[in-house]
Amino acid sequence: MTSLDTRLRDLRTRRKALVPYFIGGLTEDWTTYVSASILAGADVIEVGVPFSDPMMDGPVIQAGALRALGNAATLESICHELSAASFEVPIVVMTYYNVLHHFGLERSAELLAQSGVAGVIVPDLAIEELTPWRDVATAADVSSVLMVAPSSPDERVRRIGELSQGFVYAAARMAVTGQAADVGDASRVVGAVRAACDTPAYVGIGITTAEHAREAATIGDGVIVGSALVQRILDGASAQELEGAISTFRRALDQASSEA
Amino acid sequence: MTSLDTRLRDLRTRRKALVPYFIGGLTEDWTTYVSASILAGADVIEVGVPFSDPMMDGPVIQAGALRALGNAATLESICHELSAASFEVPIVVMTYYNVLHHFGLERSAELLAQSGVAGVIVPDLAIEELTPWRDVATAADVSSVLMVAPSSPDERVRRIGELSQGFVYAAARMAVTGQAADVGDASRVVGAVRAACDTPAYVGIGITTAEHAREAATIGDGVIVGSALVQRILDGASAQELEGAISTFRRALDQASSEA
Amino acid sequence: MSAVMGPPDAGGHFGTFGGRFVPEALMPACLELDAAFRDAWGDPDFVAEYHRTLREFGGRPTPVTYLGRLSERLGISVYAKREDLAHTGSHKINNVVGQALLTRRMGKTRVIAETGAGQHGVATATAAARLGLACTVYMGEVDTVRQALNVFRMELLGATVVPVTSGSRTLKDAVNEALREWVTCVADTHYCIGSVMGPHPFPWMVREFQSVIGVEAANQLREFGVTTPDFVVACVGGGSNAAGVFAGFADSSAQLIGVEAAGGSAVGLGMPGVLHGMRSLLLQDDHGQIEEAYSISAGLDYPGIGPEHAHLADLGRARYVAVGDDVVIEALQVLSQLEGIIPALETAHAVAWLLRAAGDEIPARSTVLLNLSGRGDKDVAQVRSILRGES
Amino acid sequence: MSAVMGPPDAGGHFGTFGGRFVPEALMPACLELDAAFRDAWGDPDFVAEYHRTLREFGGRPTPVTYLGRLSERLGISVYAKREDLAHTGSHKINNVVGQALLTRRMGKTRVIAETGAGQHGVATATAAARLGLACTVYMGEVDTVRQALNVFRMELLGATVVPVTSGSRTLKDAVNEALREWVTCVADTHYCIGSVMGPHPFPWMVREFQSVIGVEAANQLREFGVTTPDFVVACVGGGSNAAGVFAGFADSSAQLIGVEAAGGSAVGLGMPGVLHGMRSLLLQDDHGQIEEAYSISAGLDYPGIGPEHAHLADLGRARYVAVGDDVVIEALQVLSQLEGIIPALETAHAVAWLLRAAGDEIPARSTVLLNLSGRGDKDVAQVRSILRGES
Ligand SMILES: Cc1ncc(COP(=O)(O)O)c(C=O)c1O
Ligand SMILES: Cc1ncc(COP(=O)(O)O)c(C=O)c1O
Repeated sequence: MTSLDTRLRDLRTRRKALVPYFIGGLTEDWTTYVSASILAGADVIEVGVPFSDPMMDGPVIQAGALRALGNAATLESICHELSAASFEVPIVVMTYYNVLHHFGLERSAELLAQSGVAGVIVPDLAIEELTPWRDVATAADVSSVLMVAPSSPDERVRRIGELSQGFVYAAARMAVTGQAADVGDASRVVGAVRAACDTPAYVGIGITTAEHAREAATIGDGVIVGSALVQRILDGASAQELEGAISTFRRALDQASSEA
Repeated sequence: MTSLDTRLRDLRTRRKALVPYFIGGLTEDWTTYVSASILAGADVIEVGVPFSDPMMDGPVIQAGALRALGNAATLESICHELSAASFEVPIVVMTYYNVLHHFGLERSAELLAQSGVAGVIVPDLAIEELTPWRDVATAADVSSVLMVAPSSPDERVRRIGELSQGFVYAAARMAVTGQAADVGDASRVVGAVRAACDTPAYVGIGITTAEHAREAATIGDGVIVGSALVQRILDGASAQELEGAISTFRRALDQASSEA
Repeated sequence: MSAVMGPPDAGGHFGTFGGRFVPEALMPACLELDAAFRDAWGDPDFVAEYHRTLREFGGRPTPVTYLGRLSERLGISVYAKREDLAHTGSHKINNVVGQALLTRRMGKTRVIAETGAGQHGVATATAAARLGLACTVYMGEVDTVRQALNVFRMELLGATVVPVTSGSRTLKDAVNEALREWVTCVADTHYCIGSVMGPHPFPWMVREFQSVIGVEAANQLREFGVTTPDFVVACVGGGSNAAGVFAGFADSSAQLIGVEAAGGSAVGLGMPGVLHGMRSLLLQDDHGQIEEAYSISAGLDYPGIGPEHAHLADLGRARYVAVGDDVVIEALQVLSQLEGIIPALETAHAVAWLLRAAGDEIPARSTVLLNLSGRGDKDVAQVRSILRGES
Repeated sequence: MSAVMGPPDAGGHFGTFGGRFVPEALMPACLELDAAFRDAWGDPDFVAEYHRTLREFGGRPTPVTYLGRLSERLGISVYAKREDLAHTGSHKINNVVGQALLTRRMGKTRVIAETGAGQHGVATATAAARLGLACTVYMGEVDTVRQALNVFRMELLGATVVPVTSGSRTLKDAVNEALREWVTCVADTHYCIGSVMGPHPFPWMVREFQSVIGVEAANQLREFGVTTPDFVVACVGGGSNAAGVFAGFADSSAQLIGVEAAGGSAVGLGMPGVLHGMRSLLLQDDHGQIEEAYSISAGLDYPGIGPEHAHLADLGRARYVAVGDDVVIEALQVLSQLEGIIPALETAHAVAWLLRAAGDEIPARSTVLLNLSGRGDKDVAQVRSILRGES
């Protein structure tokens, strides 16, 4: 059991987890958006460390990553800012494997741990190539959060369930990050995760509106909202406006909890 | 013996033959140039009947032929004009085989004969394909004037000499019609003709100046001047100016005669 | 040796066509070439070197491809002889390799050639580079502008390209100019003519060098279980690819079909005449002046046809049909999309006839050999302009 | 089966390189593909159909040509494996034919592909047309403009070309986009990758499909009396033509030389990293961000190299060298003028190294096999602009 495992199992007993996604370094004051979202009821923060070639991301997050890279955002600079901000909710970093590989796996795990990062999602790291990273990360008490996709057969879901720490990222559809018109295959994917393990299952990929979030929350243990928020920031929303948006998502999730 | 044979053998006893070349239909008054040249001492007139694809002609005569075709010159129109003009010196038509072939060989021979044409030069008709035309032409007393080239081996020269009527066209160089800076291989070619037959040998291809003409006339029995005259007409020379030019050539040839 | 497509008579005649209509200055060269070709073609060493060069350098044998999807669409069985896969992208290489080897054998050190769109010029420059011969290519000035990339290609290969400014400044005039130039340099220079045209021995020699197409194809079809195709179809400009493939089937029961461009249909619209050293069928006006051909495809833009084709038409042994520019582009698209082969515009004429004739002149379930004479890379820019309505 | 270039481990690793670094969503497809390829490649019927298609449609075997005049100039013996004569003009067809047949065998009806200059896109569209598969090609927007004619070529072949507007809008981003799209359509669509790159089984599978080059060449060289060449030289973009030819000689004493573009030299300038599903050598900045490659030749404009090459470099079994844009144009001219073969700009890199190394790194009288990966027709306009100082 990692710290993240413990915290999120505890969270599950209380409410549906709201996980907004931010791109580290997208704006100079990006951590104020994080703080605002925590104020508005975010339970876990996913922080993207930008990579030049974000294979699992759609146009919105691609554009955001490019802007952040233009602002000279790096793994170190983002960790530095996270460290300084010292948020009280768990921080889960999302980045591509080359960023960690290049910095060094052990060095990365240590840096992330020291910066208060509880877990890491590496979308281009499926279980086949996971071990080296998961081993050093686990040693530093940094969780490896893994994805299950609609295409994952039951046997893979079982193995992913065994290996995923903190939560399982249940991809609602066969698509990269972006905005969609429904919750896709969330129900089937979460069902498979539930059948395979007891780890909390959070629904992500394409969750755009509060209504989707509510529906996804009736299915899973939490909801990840990415592009819909990044788009707002790219469009110039203030931290206060973002806080309002998060509050809306919060209410939708709480409604789902009360329905359950 | 054709009429042309007789006339030119007779001419040989008197002087070097001057053969200016004119393009039929080049200007509306082209026959006045012919008349002027006869006044100035031309012995034989070569009249080009234009063809779209004059393979044996250089740029000057090509340009002239194109202009004549633009003036709607045809075998018939040119014959008609020759007929009307009824020049006293022998007329030798120069044209490509397709013009005769298209009009019909017998029809062509008859038309030419009726128009007072004494001979025809068909530069793309070597001895190998000559017979059908030579037979019908001879029947109409139209001579077939053949060419000998610097590349012709002795055995060919012998056969050409046997077949050529009126005169043998001794090509001074391996080239198409045009203007050149010397008399080229005239001496060798005429020598070969003389060794092969008793037909008069006229030197042509590239004879540009009176001085060349004089030199060529010391070698052969006559001189053919084409591009140098056509160029003058294309440049807008009057019939009178042309008469002057021909006179110069005439004097050069007479000088050669007196030297011989 | 084929009985129907045997050698011409000693004077180079195929029936009443062919012959040698050239200035005396060129006759010795034509005679020398005739003797040299006869000698070489009877010399197993030369023949072996010709085949070896085509194999090791030219990419022969080219395959025969069964065009399954086109066949299904048309209700007939279509096999394609893939000259598009030969080096430089068409059958032209077969001929120039033969002539370049012969040039060397004759002790000459230079070749000249005419070219229209540039395909034969590129092929000649290629063979010349390979054999270390100097090379000059005559090309109508109009064509040097239209086909500027092919001019550059020839220059890359070390050839000199001379723009021809006489006459209509296109292919026909390039031939005239090459002949005129040949007169001046015939001692050390061979004129490498690009199709089954010109004075004897060219039409015969070029056909012999191209007959490798038909001979190969006949053997290859047998591997597909086809003893004799019902039809053999080829496009016809001068007629070299058609002559080459016909040669393999002239003595069989196959119907031989040559497809001309409607605007350059020497058989359909021409009359007997004499041009470029040969007696053949030619487009000409009432006075025997040669008319310009017009076709969307530069390689078919020739007002004549090889004399042996005129003879085969006379005999009724081959049939010549014509298709218009309008259906050619569509045929190019159909072959590209169904079979993954973008044909040359020239070749697309043969395809267009197939599309029109299948189920009609070509009875259902017939077996057809299509000579895929060249690839369309050279034509892609033009086709794009046309489809966009830019030209 | 080669010992040095054998199959990777079960996870697709060549030493420390290779592997499968893809989103979970794609893992099942990669596993399915691995199983399908293993099954197919062990099935004599599939292998026979692959070879038959390459023979009857793709123009194989391509010849080996002895480059006599170049050899004389350089004082070494150079043989060229003529992939320029394969259908669509390069070795790319070998791979796409294999993958297209595999697509059909897997019951999928559509392929997607990335392309840079358009060569792989054209090849994929070609194989798809031939087999009746739907085809979508992703191409950086910048490249769609630079290579507009290849876009049209793909469209002629019935493919849809999607301009990619993300990132640097070139090849690297086209791969990203193809992978992103593959996630959405993996059930009925195969991603037909264009080189020995990407997640396992692609690098292995593509090498296997390309190894026909080396296997053929080894046999053909023996016909020239060459048992083992001293050097085997190929240009390297992703590395598929090099892997294909190396596969025929990996267990011999031949020195294997991969020639990269100086501005895209993943071995010379890169570091280990993970991109496009594989661990390999990559151009990257101090923070692991991938850097753009730059080369005169679009086909070498890739910041990585296939993982097996990284491994061969590690082992010291192959050596990777780089040549700059400046000498590439000259090499293209030399080969054109001496041998009558205009090579692709990619291929000209390998030629440029020969010109530099002959008599030095390549001792006099050595025997060299040059993989002539493609023809230069696609590059002629660019070369002309460069030589005229226009770009
Ligand atoms: C591909 C192709 N096919 C056909 C032709 C026409 O020539 P021929 O009729 O001599 O085969 C050409 C001429 O350029 C050509 O390039
Ligand atoms: C002719 C040619 N050679 C080489 C390459 C480079 O690819 P690879 O390294 O995979 O052979 C390309 C790519 O487009 C190509 O077109």
